[in-house]
Amino acid sequence: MIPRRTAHERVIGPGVVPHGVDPEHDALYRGRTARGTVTDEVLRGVRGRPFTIDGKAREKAPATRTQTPYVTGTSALGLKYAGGVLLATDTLACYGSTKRYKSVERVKRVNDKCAIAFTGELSDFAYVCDLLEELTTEDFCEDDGTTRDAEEIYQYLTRVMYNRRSKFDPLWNSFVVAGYDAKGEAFCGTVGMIGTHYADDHVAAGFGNHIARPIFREFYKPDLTEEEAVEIMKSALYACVMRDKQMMNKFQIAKVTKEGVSIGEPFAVPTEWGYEKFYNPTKFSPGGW
Amino acid sequence: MNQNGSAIIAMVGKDCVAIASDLRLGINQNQTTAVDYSKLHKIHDKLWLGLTGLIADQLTLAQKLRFKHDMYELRENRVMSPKVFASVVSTTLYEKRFQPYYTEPVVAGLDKDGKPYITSMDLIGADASADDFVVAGDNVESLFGVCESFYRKDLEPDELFNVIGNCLNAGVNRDCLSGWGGIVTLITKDGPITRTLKNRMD
Amino acid sequence: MSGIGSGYDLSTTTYSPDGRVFQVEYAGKAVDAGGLTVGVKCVDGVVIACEKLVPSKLHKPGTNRRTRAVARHAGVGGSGYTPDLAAVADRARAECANYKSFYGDAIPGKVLAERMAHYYHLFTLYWSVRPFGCSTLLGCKDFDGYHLYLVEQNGECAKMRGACIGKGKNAAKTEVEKLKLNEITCAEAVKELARIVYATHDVKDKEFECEMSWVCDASDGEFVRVPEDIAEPAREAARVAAQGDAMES
Amino acid sequence: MFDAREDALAGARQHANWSPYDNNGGTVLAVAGESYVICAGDTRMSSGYNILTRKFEKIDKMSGKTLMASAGFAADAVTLKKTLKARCKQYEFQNKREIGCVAFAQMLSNTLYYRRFFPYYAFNIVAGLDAEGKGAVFTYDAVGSYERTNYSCQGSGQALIMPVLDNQLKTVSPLVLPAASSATPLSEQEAIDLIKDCFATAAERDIYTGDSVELWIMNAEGVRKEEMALRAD
Amino acid sequence: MGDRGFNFSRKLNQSLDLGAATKTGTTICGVVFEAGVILGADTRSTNGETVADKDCEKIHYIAPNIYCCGAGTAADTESVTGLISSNLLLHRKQTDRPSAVKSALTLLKTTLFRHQGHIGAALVLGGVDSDGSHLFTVYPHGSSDALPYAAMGSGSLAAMATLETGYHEEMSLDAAKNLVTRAILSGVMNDLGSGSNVDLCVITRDSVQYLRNDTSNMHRTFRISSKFDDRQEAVIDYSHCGTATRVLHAN
Amino acid sequence: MAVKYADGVVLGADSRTSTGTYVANRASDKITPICENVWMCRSGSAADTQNVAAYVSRLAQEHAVSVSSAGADADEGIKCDVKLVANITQKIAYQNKDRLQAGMIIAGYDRKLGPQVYGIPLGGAMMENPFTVGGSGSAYIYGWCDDTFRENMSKEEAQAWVKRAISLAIARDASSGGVIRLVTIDATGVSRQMIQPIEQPLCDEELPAVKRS
Repeated sequence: MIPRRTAHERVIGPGVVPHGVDPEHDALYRGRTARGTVTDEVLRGVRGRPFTIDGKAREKAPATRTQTPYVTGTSALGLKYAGGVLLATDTLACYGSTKRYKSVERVKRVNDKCAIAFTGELSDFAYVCDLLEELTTEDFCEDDGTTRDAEEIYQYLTRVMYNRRSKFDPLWNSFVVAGYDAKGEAFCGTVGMIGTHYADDHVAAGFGNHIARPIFREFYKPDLTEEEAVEIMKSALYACVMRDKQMMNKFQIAKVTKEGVSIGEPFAVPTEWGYEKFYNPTKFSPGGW
Repeated sequence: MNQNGSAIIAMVGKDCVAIASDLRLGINQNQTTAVDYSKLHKIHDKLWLGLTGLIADQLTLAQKLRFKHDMYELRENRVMSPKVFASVVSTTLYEKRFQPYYTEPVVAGLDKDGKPYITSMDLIGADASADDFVVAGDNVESLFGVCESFYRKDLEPDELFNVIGNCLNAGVNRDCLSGWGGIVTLITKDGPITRTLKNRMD
Repeated sequence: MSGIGSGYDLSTTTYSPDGRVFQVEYAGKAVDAGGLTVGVKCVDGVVIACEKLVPSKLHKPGTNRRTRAVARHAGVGGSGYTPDLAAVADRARAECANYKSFYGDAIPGKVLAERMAHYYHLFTLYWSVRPFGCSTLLGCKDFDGYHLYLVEQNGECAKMRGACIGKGKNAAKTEVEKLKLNEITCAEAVKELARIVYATHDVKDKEFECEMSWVCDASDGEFVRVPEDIAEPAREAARVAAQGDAMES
Repeated sequence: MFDAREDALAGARQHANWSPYDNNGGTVLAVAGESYVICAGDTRMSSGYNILTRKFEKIDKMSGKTLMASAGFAADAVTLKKTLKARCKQYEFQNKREIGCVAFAQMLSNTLYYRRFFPYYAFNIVAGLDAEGKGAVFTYDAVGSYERTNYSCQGSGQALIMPVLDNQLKTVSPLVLPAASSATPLSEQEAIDLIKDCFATAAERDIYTGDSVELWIMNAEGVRKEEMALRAD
Repeated sequence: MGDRGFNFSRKLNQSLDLGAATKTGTTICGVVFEAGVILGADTRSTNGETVADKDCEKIHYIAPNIYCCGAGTAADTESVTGLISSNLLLHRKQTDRPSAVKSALTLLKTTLFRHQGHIGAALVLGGVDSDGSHLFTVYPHGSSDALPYAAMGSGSLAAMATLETGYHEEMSLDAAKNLVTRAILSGVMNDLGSGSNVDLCVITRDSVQYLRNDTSNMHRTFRISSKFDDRQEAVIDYSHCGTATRVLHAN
Repeated sequence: MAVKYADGVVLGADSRTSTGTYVANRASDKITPICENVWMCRSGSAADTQNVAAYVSRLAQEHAVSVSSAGADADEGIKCDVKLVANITQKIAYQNKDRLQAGMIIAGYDRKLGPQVYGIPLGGAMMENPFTVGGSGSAYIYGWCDDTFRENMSKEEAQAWVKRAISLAIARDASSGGVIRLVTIDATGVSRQMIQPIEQPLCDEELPAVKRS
């Protein structure tokens, strides 16, 4: 089966632009059927060269890395509160529109001061995790009493993402970076697929930018307690799972505080399906819906 | 709206309205063929129509609208109020929804109580009436910018003329498709006054 | 060109008539001139201690490390020419990262030791390079427990229960041999190694620091410095004991 | 048969639906006076119809006498500024003094042109005080063509603001002979008010400009910052 | 094509390219509450990236008991709602009874379906009739959904986030008005295509309240004082600065 | 999907309508009445299927009224032959195949032929089957359906079977979701059911649904 490509917004990253919502975006991709392009991609693979791990040949060869995403995760959310930063994702990785892996931890603890969450291609995320792992091991070996803080990790990721887009070989991800900066203040930022990045009191990568940000903007205030922040996060997740088809009702909230990073157990948010108008929506409009 | 080059502004003052147009007529984008081409059309003493966009469509539409207005006048023995006229313009445009006239009109006038009315439309007749100013042409951003900055409420006729003149001149100066002078018609309860403005000729 | 050995020690590419590569042996002298490094493998881990000579009172304590982590689970301590030691440690780090990225798991001690030895050996083969003037002790935890390896400046590599390199290594070796290495725990070994370092210290070299690192169960299998609350009492006891010995003698 | 190079030559490398560029919107503006220069920019960062953040600063101090403001693709703009800051430091080490705004202006042009065929999608303005302490504004296109002017505006609100500035500030070109002052005739406070008004105008009509405007005012005393709220919708 | 004779290619392109038409990047929504239906809309209309109208009306009259919010191509929403409104008026005159919401819905969707999406109108239709309160969304291609709460337009995702988290069945009038206002403001504040004010329309069995600019958001954050404002000497007087306006001749 | 059982048919559908990744309607009704005893399951373009359904409904009812000699009894509702409705639908689908994106299932009960299920996939073919599945989620459950289907199930068995099948599709297909709607038609009439996520069978690696207070 050839997987259908998911829609993408260039900056916010993978899995975000519903067709028919943004005419400008639709116009941009008009006439390019996802299937057609993917097929080309696959055919190219068929008439490719024998498998090689020779570095130099690899450099010269046409890119075989992520040119189109296959296994993808959708929204990732970040929210600051008085005692730290929250990160939230669901645990689903989709293969096209197939819900393929349902227990994927999409948050990674980088070190005591920083955790990241991702949207987009799972394999690229694994690669970025490797990079960060090397970075933190370096930190460990240096043994000089300091570790890289969240803002440094964030800046590092902006360079990784920007440089890869400059090579026309982007990592198909967006990240939310949460933690503490050098001044010991809570930090929350996001890095997009082509290197666009910003830090704010609350951020969202992927589809959450359309759904969760409005909720954050309405309810955020500088001194949220942890309980309030979790409540806001849960209502944002609720709105997301109701309206994003690539999301499932199984979430993890990670928390970065002065004490370190803790990644919570999966949970489901309560949902509502019992509205009277849902029971028989077409009762008074037979022949019209 | 950038075939022949055009810039039109209409503004509301105190018991008066003004409508201004540039004077350039170009073809093939950059070739200037006339520098005294007003895009304003008088419907009657208190009602003016400005048309931007493709000249051919402008002329066709102006004729059609004048015809409609004159028939109305003959039938009803009264002239159209700006509002009625605007809705005629709108429906005339929408009639050709899928093969539109390539022109965006501006209507300005005083109704029978002397109340100012201005509106602009897109090429298929979606009107956007306003109580301050409307603009149309190939470079609406510039016109919006100057009008938004220079416009004030309740301008006397002289002030209104001064402001709309400044707006037109400043607005077309960075646009190579319009300009080469302007024409302003000030509609007051005593009748229209038309003046021509000088501007850079490049 | 007069003496029997003369002329054969200008390059690692030339053997002496009796089959020796003098340059490599001279590098060994550089190792012997450096402060002592002792390492032991205990029941629950590996401890490495260094006698870090402090050439100037102006040095900040803790600077110029002689034991270094090269990955979370592995670290080296060494004697000899310190810049060379830094270069070897860097290489070891690269080997760890490389292994991890390719095989996806932490590098086993044996592989790391062999790769380091290989690296050492490369520098004994060519005219254009100088052999490293340092030897290293490698402490490591992998899938089958804790290991101590001795990787020498000539490219030799051996798995050890206890090892000593640097100044006073023979005296230290005698002491290490007395330890019951099958029973000793890391916590005990810290005291013993501190004692050995202080005891073998040559009073002619005035200042020194006793630097100790371990990889053991207590450190969650990570190669880290021995926590100060354990290391400092051990040093203190060793210092007192050493002064006692000095007074007796 | 399927040589790697052959493939590359055949342009076999195809790309999925992504563009290396985006327009994050925003407007920047600078006005030079006789003894001051003001650099201003809104703080909205957007993509498509989304507001990404309401507090993205588009202006940066590059050296003691130089400010730089960029709108356009934010990732390019940030990268450009990072690169230039490093170059400024290098300049300082090599020349034992801070880079002046005129030299900086040339350096930015060179940096932009170096990427002629994969340009930085950033619309830049450099503002600073020149060797005589007079305000200087340099305005650029994306590939490094630049000129010194007495005022400039770039970004999504350019078309809205530029004619207003033309109308209010037009003075002699700095290139004419005999040389006349090219600085705007306004006092510092008048210029600040004018700029605020321009941004209020742009926020009314340009959907990519809004949230707030930051003004960096540089004169002999140093640099100070002012901020004013704009429409948030 | 040679350089002689007429070339129609440009004209043909124009007839297809309606890029210049005013689109309302819009937030519209509706909610069914205990006593009826509330519709809400923002008031910005855009032409590309420029605001063409800061205070336009997007809630259109269909029948005394039925109103309809429109998003998409401005002219299309106006004309299609106008058309259906007159059809229903004729129908009312013929049958002498109030229009049913489903009649409006059927007329709208068949009209839109007939044009196969070329009429770019996305609508939220609400009303109260003898069957009770109804709320529908209608898409440009002619499909529709019956819902207890609905949002459309470019700001629909932002509005829907608010509706999903805030909607309850049997809301009171005040709670429902508050929710709709919040939903529209969510679109206004988060979606660049939506802006300015909030219009509401409350339809109950007995009454209709069209609340134009129920929440106003029109203030400009700064304005240079000028002689036109207070008839005093200005800090900067726009009318005398800059290029002098030279009058060539007047009649 | 739809299935025949001993004395009737059960139609079932999820309730998710999406544009791109956005869920435009999470509680849509994809099972539409054509007349009293014949219903349609719709998949594909909502606009096309809704309007085809409306058209078919009109044609079928007009026909039913025109052939009925007894005169339509207002209380009873209009009844049609299932095959006749399916035929009309198939003709429309086939004749407009280049313009329509519509996969439909017609199912119902009539006195002539008893319970019937007709599948009309994209393109306008038509097949009578004991059960048929369609739409994006169907690919995920063909195997399960083939494996577990039995002829002559009881009404309750058939309902449970459809419920399970759709919950399995929802579990794997991102384009399916929400509630499960069931319509059961037999000689005695029609009944509708809506099954909320909280009442749906739980699938692997998913967490039980919780109701919002």
